[in-house]
Amino acid sequence: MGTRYALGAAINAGLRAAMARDEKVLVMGEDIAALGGVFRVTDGLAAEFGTDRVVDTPLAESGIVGTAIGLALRGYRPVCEIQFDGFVYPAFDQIVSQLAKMRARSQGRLSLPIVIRIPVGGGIGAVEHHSESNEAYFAHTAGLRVVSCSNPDDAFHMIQQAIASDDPVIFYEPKRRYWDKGEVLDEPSRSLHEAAVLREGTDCTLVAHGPTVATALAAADAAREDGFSVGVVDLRTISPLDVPTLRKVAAASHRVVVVHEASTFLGIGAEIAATITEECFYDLEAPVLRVGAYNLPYPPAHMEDDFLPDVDRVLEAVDASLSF
Amino acid sequence: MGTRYALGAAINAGLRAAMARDEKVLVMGEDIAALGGVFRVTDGLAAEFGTDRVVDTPLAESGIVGTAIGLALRGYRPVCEIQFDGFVYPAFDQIVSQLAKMRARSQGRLSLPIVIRIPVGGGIGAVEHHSESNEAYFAHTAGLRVVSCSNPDDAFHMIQQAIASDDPVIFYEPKRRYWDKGEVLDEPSRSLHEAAVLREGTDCTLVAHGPTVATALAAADAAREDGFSVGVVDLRTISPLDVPTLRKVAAASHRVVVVHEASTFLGIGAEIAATITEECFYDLEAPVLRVGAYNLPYPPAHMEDDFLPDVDRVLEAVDASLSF
Amino acid sequence: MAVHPTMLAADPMPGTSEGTSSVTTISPLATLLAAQQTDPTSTPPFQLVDEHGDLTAAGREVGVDLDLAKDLHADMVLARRLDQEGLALQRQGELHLWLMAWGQEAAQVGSVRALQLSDRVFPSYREHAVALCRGISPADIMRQWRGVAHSGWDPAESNVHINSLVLGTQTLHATGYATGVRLDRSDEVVMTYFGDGAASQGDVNEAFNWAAAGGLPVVFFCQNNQWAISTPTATQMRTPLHVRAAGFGLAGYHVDGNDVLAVHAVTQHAVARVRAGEGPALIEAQTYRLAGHSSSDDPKRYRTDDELAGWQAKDPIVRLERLLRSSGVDDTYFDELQAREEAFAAEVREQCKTLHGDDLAVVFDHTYAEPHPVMESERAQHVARRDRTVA
Amino acid sequence: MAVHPTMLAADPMPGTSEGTSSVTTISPLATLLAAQQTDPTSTPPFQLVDEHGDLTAAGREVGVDLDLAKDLHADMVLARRLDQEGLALQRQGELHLWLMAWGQEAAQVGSVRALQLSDRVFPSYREHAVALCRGISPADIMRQWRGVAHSGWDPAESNVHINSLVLGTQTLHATGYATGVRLDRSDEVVMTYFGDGAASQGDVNEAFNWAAAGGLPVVFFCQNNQWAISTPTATQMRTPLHVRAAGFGLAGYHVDGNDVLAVHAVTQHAVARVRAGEGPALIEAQTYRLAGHSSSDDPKRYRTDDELAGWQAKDPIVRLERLLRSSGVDDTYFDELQAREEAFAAEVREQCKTLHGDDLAVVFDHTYAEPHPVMESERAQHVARRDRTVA
Ligand SMILES: Cc1ncc(C[n+]2csc(CCOP(=O)(O)OP(=O)(O)O)c2C)c(N)n1
Ligand SMILES: Cc1ncc(C[n+]2csc(CCOP(=O)(O)OP(=O)(O)O)c2C)c(N)n1
Ligand SMILES: [Mg+2]
Ligand SMILES: [Mg+2]
Repeated sequence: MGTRYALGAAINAGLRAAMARDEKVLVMGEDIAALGGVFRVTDGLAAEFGTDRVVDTPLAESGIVGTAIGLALRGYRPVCEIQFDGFVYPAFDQIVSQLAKMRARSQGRLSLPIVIRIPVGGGIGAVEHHSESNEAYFAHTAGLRVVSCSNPDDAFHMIQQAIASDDPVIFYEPKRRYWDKGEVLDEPSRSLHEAAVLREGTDCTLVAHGPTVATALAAADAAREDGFSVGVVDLRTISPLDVPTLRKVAAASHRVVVVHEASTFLGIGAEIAATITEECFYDLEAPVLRVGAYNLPYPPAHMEDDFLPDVDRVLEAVDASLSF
Repeated sequence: MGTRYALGAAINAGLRAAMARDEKVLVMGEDIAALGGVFRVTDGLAAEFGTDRVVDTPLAESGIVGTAIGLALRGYRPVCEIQFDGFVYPAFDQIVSQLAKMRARSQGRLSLPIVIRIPVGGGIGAVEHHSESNEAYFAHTAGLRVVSCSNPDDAFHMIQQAIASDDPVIFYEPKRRYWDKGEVLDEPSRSLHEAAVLREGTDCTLVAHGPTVATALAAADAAREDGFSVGVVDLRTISPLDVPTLRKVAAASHRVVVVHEASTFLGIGAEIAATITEECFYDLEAPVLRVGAYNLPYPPAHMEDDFLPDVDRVLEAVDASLSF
Repeated sequence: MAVHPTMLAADPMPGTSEGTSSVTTISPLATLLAAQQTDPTSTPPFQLVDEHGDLTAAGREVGVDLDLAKDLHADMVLARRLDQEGLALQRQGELHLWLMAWGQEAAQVGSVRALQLSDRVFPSYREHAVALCRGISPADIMRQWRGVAHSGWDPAESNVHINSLVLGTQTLHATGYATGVRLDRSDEVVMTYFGDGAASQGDVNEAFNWAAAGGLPVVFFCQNNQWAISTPTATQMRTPLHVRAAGFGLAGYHVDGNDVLAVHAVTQHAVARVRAGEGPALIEAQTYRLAGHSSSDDPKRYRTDDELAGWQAKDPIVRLERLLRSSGVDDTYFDELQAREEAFAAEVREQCKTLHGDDLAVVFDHTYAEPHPVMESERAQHVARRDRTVA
Repeated sequence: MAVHPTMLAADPMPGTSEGTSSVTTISPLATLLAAQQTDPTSTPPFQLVDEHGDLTAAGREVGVDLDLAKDLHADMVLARRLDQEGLALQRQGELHLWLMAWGQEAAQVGSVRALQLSDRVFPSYREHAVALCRGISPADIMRQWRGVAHSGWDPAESNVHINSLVLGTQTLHATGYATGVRLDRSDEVVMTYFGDGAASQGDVNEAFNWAAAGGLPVVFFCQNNQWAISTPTATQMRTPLHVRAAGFGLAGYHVDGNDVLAVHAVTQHAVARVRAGEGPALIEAQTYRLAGHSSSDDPKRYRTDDELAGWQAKDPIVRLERLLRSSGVDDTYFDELQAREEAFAAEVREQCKTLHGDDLAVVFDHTYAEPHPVMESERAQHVARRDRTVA
């Protein structure tokens, strides 16, 4: 019953569905109308919905988020595209001081149903500032929700759920998976706020999100060949975390390894490790280990394969966990 | 041999000493010259060193950091003041994409010896945006060093060490401790990159920094009255962490509680918990627990006492740790 | 292509000495290449009533609507009284902080009164007079400064957005809101207030540019009160702000911000123009912060008594009172206003003391619109701790 | 106070229909209150050589320095060749990405050649021609686009800062550097390049304002190539950028960016003025990005063939070649240049292939100036992993 889509095309279809459903939804960002976005995620939307609702903005990220806030105060539901992960920082103040806090600052009176789409992560051989994984900044910011999709089905449904949410949502899209195809079901399998246990494991569980879910699945496959039962959880929601699911897999497999592309130091793996250890101290046979990028600025493309966590590094961590 | 200073005055004296030592050091920010800063930390510097070296800037934080980068490229050593913690975000892009990365981006050719001073944290009954604890954002950013002083002696020496460093340093000043007095020694007792074990403990160790060090010390006192030996570590350096010291106290006391004013979710406590658990898994008799602010935007002043970690909440966590 | 005539004029740079420098005379090119855009002439601030309360030439030409003048005068008097009470309440420990609008009443009252109630306002943080004119109660205005809430009022009621303390951020919100107004095909106008200091922020300039590029219905109202805390306007900018307007393609206005009738007239004019779809405007009102930056500030550290005295002589309320009296408004009016002011002051004091803060628990309820597990569990922790302490 | 004469002129808003609207005629105030700062007249771009390679009136008045013209021409020819080779190398998989300066050679060559070598340049990312003129090798220029390093050259050698890919950030660096120049009492000038799109960023406007307020020795050079990826300049701004200059108090210049002699003359003039201490300048050069935004872009999605053809007819190299030929420069010059170009092209191809990246280990060495435990331990991890893989 599902249709096959590439992940980017699934987001496109999800945006289209959300815009058709609610005329207050509009999409805004740099080069998203005529060009359809540098990744073509908004391709065709301007033709379908017009340039009042698919808006090529001036080149100013603070302006994009700041004006989206004004639009939301007026009753619109803006979906902002940030062209690349490394270009969200000029909007940081508008995101953390305004977008995240407006509801609390106004005693709950002013909701800002805004989605900020960010193509994230490396692995596409890009130049500097085009490969960053900055979810930890936003996950540390109270007032935001941060989600990350890893496959076309989630991409299609999660973007619609994010748009339907009355809270601001930072929506991460794994850019190196934009062209990966998969089945998209008509109905969402779960809410925006749940992690997905993609594979159960009894020896160890890998926890990943976005681009590293595929890495984790490949590592779990390799481990199976070596006779180990390694589970895989796709976080989907980074903030808040789906702690019940994490607790369950930790209790079941006694060992957890978190895999993400962000630097490990204060990456989301740190929070997951701290939380799981607090919640499941006696269940754990090894510390929760983290596999992330090294704690460096993202290096030149030539070096990115050595920089990003890959199957080998995940397996190394699984080994380390198993030998504790 | 030491002199008694308030913490703010100690920073003032440290700045004066650094400026006298090296004429390339200059201080810049909003209202720092004629007014001496809203906390008077730069009081008298303009009179002593002139307004070429103590510069009232236009009201633009991105401009402050961005032009400081240019000054550093020209051979200067700028010390920027951000007026309050909540006003650093407009400079976020210049800090994380430019300041933090310039050395790596230039293959090590361009160092940026810039210090960004940020009065941090709550507890002074301030209005919104004036009480934030945002060290985790910068600690997660490779290329920066992040330090936090808790007493006049450290304040005096650490600011000079930060200025002397060829790396960019985010320098946190605990604003509610500006008026706390203490002895300042002529010579620094330790480097900028070391934590201080303020008190040894065998039952549990509290790890704090900046404004919560005093809270931790008070909690340790209270615990002693109840017959527990609770140690206290002042982190001083948040990034990088002084892992050897953390390892040592964890191994010695088997229980660790981290105390900070930032929200716990992805606060520095998460990293400390994850690291200590990795490093000292078999030494720990309880998970590393975290006492931070709740995961909310900083609330109105009226509520801040309930929001901030206090001695009771620290003791509650110590109890929880001891009863694991 | 021919050389454009204006290229032939060797205009000196603003802020530099007049006349041609050695650089501009050394070659035949120099004449052709004198900076083609030099400072568009700054205009003096528009006035209808001068510092002595006399009508200017323009004022005489236009005439005075005495009913309007009395209304604006009353607004200003009450706003000033709110400031006096606010400062006193702060000194008594009833408010944590108070930011005085003292001296800026004309700029605020004159501008907001030129709007329709359906026009949304995005204030900065010093716009108490604006808030009063929009019917916001003193309690709601003081709530934030008493430290019991981050904001005081419901924008749905007053059509005034909550205060923005991160300088300049509200100008982008206003611009986005104006985009929505246009999408709705409405003729509402959006007004946003900001200071001379905030004008240095990237956000404010992004907003100018964005609004101009989009031809959006927004009025940027700058109260140039000569200072940003201790920093004079000269540190912030080279040219007066109204000159910057044209650079972005905004209609620019310069007005004596202590002349409430002039502010009202200029704003009404600008707003009508914006409402008619002719694109955004920027109004620079020259005024002065007669008190310190806030109740915590010590202005003696950075400004002279002479400067203060000079501006005290231009007090917007005194000036208008003189005009009213010379226009025949008699003591009855002033006596009645005095009584109203005293009653208002009592009300302010009383309302302040009724402001009690909520428990932290509400912040857990207010942070997210939809259920959030961290909010639920930490709220429960908080409530348990609180109840334990209380017990 | 009297009404200032300029207030009496009812200038229409830029971008709106001419003439007085109903709004501006309804009251006697309207005449007084017409927007006091409307658009300062935009000047046509300064030209010395027209699109056909003929001297303009100004060109005839000034005359042509033929040696200079030949030098600039040669610079442009080599820069264009670098682009052609760069794009070909990208198509062959030797470069990850290439950003073409095609069509913008005159803007870049003309401006950088007007500087002294001691003047620091802060480029954006498309300034290959600038880099070549500063003696930066093709290898160093291509290094970043081959993906082997984040930057190509040592600013200490070329006095050109590394590329800034986060749009507009470099304008603040230039402004800060210029502050240092002034503190050093040096007469150096700082030049920074940015695009029409980047002009919408807060940072760029903060830099304009900061430099103007401080009277700093910096020249802001905008290559308005009409597009920011797929977004036309009209989306970015209402008024041409050179008009914005005056709003901030910068000396503003408008030049035909495809006329290398005009760019050179204008820049030389502006730089001399800045060097003399008369404050910062902004130059807007009208040019065109003849290729796509980058080797990954598909400009057919957003621009017409007609537009492209129109600008191809204004090609800066063709134009100058015509002038040179009509000024008597003969085939010898062009033949020699052709040979030089071929040799250069071969050199480019060769240099590209010699560019080998370092191992990730170096990034651990480069991130911090001083010892850092995380760098040490992770570096060791990396080296162990690498050696394990290699073994
Ligand atoms: C982004 C930001 N930086 C710094 C501050 C601290 N601050 C509060 S008010 C102020 C001065 C503002 O001056 P101006 O914009 O002229 O407004 P005024 O206070 O004069 O009304 C400063 C620096 C702030 N609130 N926000
Ligand atoms: C802050 C930021 N936002 C977005 C981008 C992505 N981006 C790269 S180039 C570009 C267009 C730039 O246009 P312009 O400034 O006119 O320079 P041009 O490419 O035309 O030389 C965009 C949007 C970026 N590099 N930095
Ligand atoms: Mg001001
Ligand atoms: Mg461009």
